[in-house]
Amino acid sequence: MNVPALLRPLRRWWPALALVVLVLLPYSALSLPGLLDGPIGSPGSLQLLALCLVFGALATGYDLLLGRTGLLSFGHALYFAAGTYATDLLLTQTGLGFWPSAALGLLAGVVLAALLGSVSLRMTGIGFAMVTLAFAQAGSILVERDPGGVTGGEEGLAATGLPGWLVGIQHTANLYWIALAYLVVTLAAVQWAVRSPIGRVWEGIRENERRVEVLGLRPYGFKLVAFVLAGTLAALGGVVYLLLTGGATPQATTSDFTLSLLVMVVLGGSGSRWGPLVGGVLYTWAQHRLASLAGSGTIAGLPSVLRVPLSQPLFLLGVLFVVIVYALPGGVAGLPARLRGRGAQA
Amino acid sequence: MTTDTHQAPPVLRLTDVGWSIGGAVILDDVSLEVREGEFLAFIGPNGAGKTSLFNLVSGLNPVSRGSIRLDGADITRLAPHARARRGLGRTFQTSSLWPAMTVADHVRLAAQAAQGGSYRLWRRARPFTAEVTATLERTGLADRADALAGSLSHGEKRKLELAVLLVGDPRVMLLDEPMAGVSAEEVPALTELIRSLHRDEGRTVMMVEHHMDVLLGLADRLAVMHHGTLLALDVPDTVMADETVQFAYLGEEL
Amino acid sequence: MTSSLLSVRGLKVVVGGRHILHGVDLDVAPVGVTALLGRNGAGKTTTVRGILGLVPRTGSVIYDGLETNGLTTHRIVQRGIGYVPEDRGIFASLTVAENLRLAERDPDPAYDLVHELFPELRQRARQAAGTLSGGQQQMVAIGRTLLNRSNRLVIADEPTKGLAPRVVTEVAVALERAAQAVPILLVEQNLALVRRLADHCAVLADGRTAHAGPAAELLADADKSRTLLGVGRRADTAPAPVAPAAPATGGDH
Amino acid sequence: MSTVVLLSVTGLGLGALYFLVASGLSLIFGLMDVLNFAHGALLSIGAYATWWAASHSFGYPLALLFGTAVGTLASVALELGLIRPLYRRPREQVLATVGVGLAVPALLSAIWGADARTFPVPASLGGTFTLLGATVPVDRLVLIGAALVVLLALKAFLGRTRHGLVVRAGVEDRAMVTALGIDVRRAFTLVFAIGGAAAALAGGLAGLYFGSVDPTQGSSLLIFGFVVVVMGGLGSVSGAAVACVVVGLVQQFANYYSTAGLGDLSVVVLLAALLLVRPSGLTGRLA
Amino acid sequence: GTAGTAASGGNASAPVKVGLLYSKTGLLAAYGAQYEQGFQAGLAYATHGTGKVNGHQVDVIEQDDTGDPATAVADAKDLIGKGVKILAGTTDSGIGLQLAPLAAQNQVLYVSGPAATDALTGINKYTFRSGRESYQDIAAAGSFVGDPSGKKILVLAQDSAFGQANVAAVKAVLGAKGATVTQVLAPPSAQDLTPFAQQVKSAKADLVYVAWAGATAPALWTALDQQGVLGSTKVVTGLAGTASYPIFGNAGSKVDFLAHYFPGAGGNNTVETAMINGIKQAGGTPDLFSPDGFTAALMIVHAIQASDSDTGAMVKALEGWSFDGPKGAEQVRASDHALLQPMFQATLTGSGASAQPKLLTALTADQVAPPAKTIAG
Ligand SMILES: Nc1ncnc2c1ncn2[C@@H]1O[C@H](COP(=O)(O)OP(=O)(O)OP(=O)(O)O)[C@@H](O)[C@H]1O
Ligand SMILES: Nc1ncnc2c1ncn2[C@@H]1O[C@H](COP(=O)(O)OP(=O)(O)OP(=O)(O)O)[C@@H](O)[C@H]1O
Ligand SMILES: CC(C)C[C@H](N)C(=O)O
Ligand SMILES: [Mg+2]
Ligand SMILES: [Mg+2]
Repeated sequence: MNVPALLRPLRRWWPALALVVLVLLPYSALSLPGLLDGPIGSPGSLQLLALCLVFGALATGYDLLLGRTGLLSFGHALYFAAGTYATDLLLTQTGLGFWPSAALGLLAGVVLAALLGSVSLRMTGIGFAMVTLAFAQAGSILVERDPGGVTGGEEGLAATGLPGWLVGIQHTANLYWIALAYLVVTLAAVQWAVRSPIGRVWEGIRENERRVEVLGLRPYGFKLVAFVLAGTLAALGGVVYLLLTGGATPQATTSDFTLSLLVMVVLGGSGSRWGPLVGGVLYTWAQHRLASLAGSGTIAGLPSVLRVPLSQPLFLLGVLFVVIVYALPGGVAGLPARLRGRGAQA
Repeated sequence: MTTDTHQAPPVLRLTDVGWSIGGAVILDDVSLEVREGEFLAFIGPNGAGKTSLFNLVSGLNPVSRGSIRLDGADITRLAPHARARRGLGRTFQTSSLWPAMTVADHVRLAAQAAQGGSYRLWRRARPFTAEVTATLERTGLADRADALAGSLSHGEKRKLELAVLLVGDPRVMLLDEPMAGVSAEEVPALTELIRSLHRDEGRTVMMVEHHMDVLLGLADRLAVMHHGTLLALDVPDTVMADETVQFAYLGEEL
Repeated sequence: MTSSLLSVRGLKVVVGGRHILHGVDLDVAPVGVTALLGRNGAGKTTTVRGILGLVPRTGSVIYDGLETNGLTTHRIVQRGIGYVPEDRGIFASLTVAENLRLAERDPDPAYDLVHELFPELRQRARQAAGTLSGGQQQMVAIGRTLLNRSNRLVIADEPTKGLAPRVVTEVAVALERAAQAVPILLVEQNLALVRRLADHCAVLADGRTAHAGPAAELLADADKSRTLLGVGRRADTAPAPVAPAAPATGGDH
Repeated sequence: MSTVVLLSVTGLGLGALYFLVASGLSLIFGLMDVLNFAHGALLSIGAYATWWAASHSFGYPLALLFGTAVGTLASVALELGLIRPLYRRPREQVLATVGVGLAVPALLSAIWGADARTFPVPASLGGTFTLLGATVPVDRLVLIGAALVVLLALKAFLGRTRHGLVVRAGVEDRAMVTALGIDVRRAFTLVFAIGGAAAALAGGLAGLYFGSVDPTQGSSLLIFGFVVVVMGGLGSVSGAAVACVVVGLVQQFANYYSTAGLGDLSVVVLLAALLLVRPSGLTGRLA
Repeated sequence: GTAGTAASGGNASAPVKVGLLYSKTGLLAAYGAQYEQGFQAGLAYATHGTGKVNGHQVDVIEQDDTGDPATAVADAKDLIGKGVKILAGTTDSGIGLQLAPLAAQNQVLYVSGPAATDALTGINKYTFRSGRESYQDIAAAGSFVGDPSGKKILVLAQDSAFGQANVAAVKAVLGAKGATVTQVLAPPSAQDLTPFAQQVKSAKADLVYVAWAGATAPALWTALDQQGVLGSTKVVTGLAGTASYPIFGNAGSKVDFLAHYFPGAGGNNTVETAMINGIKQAGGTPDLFSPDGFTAALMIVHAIQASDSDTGAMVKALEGWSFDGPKGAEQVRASDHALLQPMFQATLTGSGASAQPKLLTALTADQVAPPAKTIAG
């Protein structure tokens, strides 16, 4: 038997295989020096991995709007934050248990997305982007203003009343699995939706909305479904994020947050199945690990012309983007196709 | 000339329709009736308002004055998608397609739109294999099924416009210069296709075209537009004999 | 054809991994009209775009004694080329006047000529070109090339598409007149127009030059036109008219 | 009465600041369709260069000139190095500017620290004058004057030269512009340079306005820049100017007369309301 | 190793790991640096330069929180996962409030840094603080009015949790003593502050307390000065770091300052001298938050002396501990872990780049003690 024949089933089954590997990761004591600080199964590494998965999923959900339906929303953070803050508020203020709070928090995100989506979608193009931005800004200002002292303003709101199996370092693996489950749900939902009849309409809307209308389909309704679905996934992500970080912080409400989702999506490859996931994971990893790289001994030993800029993680992140943008058109997800293409040409 | 069309009830009735934009009157007092199964051709100088009229009928531009009725129902203020659902379909003079979608996917989307169920989030999208094959065969695009619309040549895009319209199976078709840019070799086949839509399938067709030779063999009646008004509307022979039409539209023969 | 103004040899174009042109040879004589014919998708537009450097190409394109392969489009065009693109290439958000102004290269642009041919364009100078009717847009596209008297080659890709018969006739007259001073490479599906204007022609099929020679010869040869152009059954009897007149005034010119 | 005068003049001053920020953005966005997230970075570069020169006893006018020049150069470098090679990939262009927008403030804070640096405001501009009983800061007048000059200069550039036309056409169909024999790249670089100059000038004047420079100043002003550009109608410089005046005044009055200082919220509400009523912005130019 | 020597079962000579989280980069990087330099100096001082406590080497693992709570939480989990039993730091209240529950969940000792929020006091059994809290700022500000009864006091702040906390604290401290407290709150993102200066002016208060953080501070002081607030009313604000002295411009001499700390405020007591020398020797600059780091190190060393791994014992040792810090006599209040410490009144002399703080009065820890709370949970 030759190698390609052996690899063929792999091509079909690798997502399942990858999932199995991901599920088992907390049991691994493998060290990936440089990539992770400490063995994979250690709480610090699992926390980072979980964050990567959550952002991979968030980017995937966001791409439902950007890459699949062609809707540039600058306000996605709002629905994410709605999930986080609503759940957190219910937990801290009402004494409802975790599950009811999470369910209601998710519902809050869905309702908000449906409400604001139905208004914003009356606009198209940059107008839509700006109206979503305006709503999200209003939400952000509201959280920062801390009305009635409930949101904690810029200090955020630490979650209380979480069940025991979700807190404490020894339970980090549980959080990781929740993050993984959230990712699987998101990927499945997005994939399912994209291949359903509605996904085909979204594609048409992305390419030429007017033309879809002339076919007898009202774009508004289809866009609203995309918006609410993406908003729901974001709110769910907000709940998971709340568990991971143990609290809600106003950073998650800002336009910078949405912008980072945008960057993740384009970085990984918009409109592709795995691209946003890859972009989200890569971005999150870089954001956290570059801080350690920037503070590492190797950089401290450099002459100041190099040391001063390199000790800034954001500088590294910015430069990394620019480099990836250049080297990889169509995002990281386009890389295999490019390599294949080059091979075919050679 | 098919005579029975004159007895059929009007499918489409325009009453004193007008359209103005930015102070300019583009269409003024256009009134006409299109009967079931009729082939009504529109001619007229460039800028006469033919495309604008199609835009009003299909709902892409708001009507400023007058009313439009389809099957007796007032559709003057209906959105384009609602009109399409009532069986009104059109093509565009400047091809309006989905550039990053394949030719086959164009047909699939149009078929899905026509057959409903687009909101079924829980189902796999149907492949519509039979419809795709048949439609592409019919429009001469069979070998381009997997090409992206954006990469098609001009003439291929014109055919795809028609394919998207056909698979939606509209009762009333508005064709805006479907022949422009189609190669001389393929004009006869395309003419035949349009003829069969009308004659064999009994659809009502309104068509704008500057290819007079094509039109003369197809049209039951000719409408002549000029400066936003309906200059003449009659059987082709009468219209072609008209001096004004001669002067305004046809000019001297090449 | 030894002294051609434009000489294309072995032009190959690959777009997105797809081979579109496999080796096109084409000569444009320093006078008269050369027609480029072929069915939809044959590669006519791609050839034109290749000549202008609008698509990556290999092979040789010698214009006015200079190898232009490797030059950027604006450098090639600055050597005196007027271009009517297939999709009209007008700038929708700019006004008609701005569209024309953009095309000015001569210090003394020939607005009189353009406005004489298309009086519409004068009246609509301040209208956004995107709101023009299809035919009016085509007028802008043609008008742009007539503006520069210094042009030494005009490349027109289906210029009469979408024009009313009367205007087609006028454009034909204008092209005929222009061709006395400037050679024209004309892509056209309207064979009556080709017959009237073209001196030479080349026929493309599947990205290759399938035929080249005097235009009259090809159009007169029924067999050849049938195989190459798919038409011509009636070529020797009654040519398909461009703008069929009313029965009363029908007849050959 | 004097309060209204004060609020009006300072509101106009604020509007002028916004316009200075937005002008370059509007130019580049309107003409080139590039949502330039690096605009804030260019602003900061201009601000720091002006600050640096002013603290090295250049004198404010000269320092401002220096800052503008440095910002212009940075902008040209950005265009040549990053934007131009990506013209076929507009999304990536935006992403590249996001990268620059992240990297530059980080770089500035690596060199000069994250804290605000006090800006040496010349005594002649630090004072006040009395207008109808209101004590109006002199620097507001400087900003208003500068904004007017920039507005007129941009209008002249767009109206009198062909470059604006070339760039607008180039955004619609770049290839077609080259097929008219026009070197569209040069025009794009020029427009970017002008946008950068406007940003840097805004940065230098913002330093004067705030009395300090800090690495995030540019980015935090940027969001207002986007808002007024959209409100004004994309790419319409005069529209942006009108929007700036409206936003500046509304913000100022809302901050004074609403107990909770609702100026920031009022801008957001204004934006949403305007867009929902008039989707194409004040001047009606759609993207 | 030799088993069973220490009561807690730890290895007698095993190093004790201390996780130090602070902003190396990001908005609060300058404060982070002050804190870190203070911490290192404090560790050297408390261990007499050995870096050892009871034979245990103290290993300080530094992490950059970049000013982002999510990063800080990930870092903290990483540190705890690696066996760190003591966490210290962070300048940002938002981060501190996320770290405190984490410490309780995992039973590690957490000594928060300069984060000023009162909410950290008494938040849980494992959390202590090494800096001052907002309440102490307010109490110090209140000391400027003499008898507050019947006075009109206005708080000018940003409409944020920090600003609102200040308003609430002023109401609690001075309102209780009979003062009428009003507020002017500006949106944190406001660019032009003239309207707020104008509002303050027209309120004609007896005392204006300004609680302002962030980059718009210079604009605020210019506006207050230009609109004539500074000339007509007594204005008090907190004195921030050295870098902020010039921001008052010409207004500096017209303002009264309460100070958490500036070099020399402690009256050059021995601990302060040790701190200043230690920081300078290491190439640093003593500043506003140096004592927070220094004190944190003192507290941690004290805790390790009690146990190298039993957090309960560490907590016990710290509760009620009195010690001499760089600011003077300080005490960890047993009931709620508030750090009772002196505060200062100061003025700025000179203007612009040459401005220098001068000590007016030192307020004792008791004078500015926050009201006692009980520890939650
Ligand atoms: N927004 C507008 N402002 C001004 N005039 C407009 C606007 N939109 C369309 N027009 C004018 O309306 C007229 C009608 O245009 P229309 O496209 O309907 O013509 P047409 O008959 O289809 O011509 P063609 O045969 O060239 O396609 C044209 O003269 C056009 O310039
Ligand atoms: N960007 C592209 N990517 C892939 N294929 C392309 C691209 N552009 C053109 N083609 C293909 O190349 C072939 C030749 O196209 P071209 O536009 O040159 O034809 P043409 O002879 O001008 O046809 P028409 O008469 O329809 O205008 C067509 O099959 C077209 O689909
Ligand atoms: C640096 C300080 C202004 C931070 C402040 N102590 C806080 O609680 O966040
Ligand atoms: Mg038309
Ligand atoms: Mg073509």
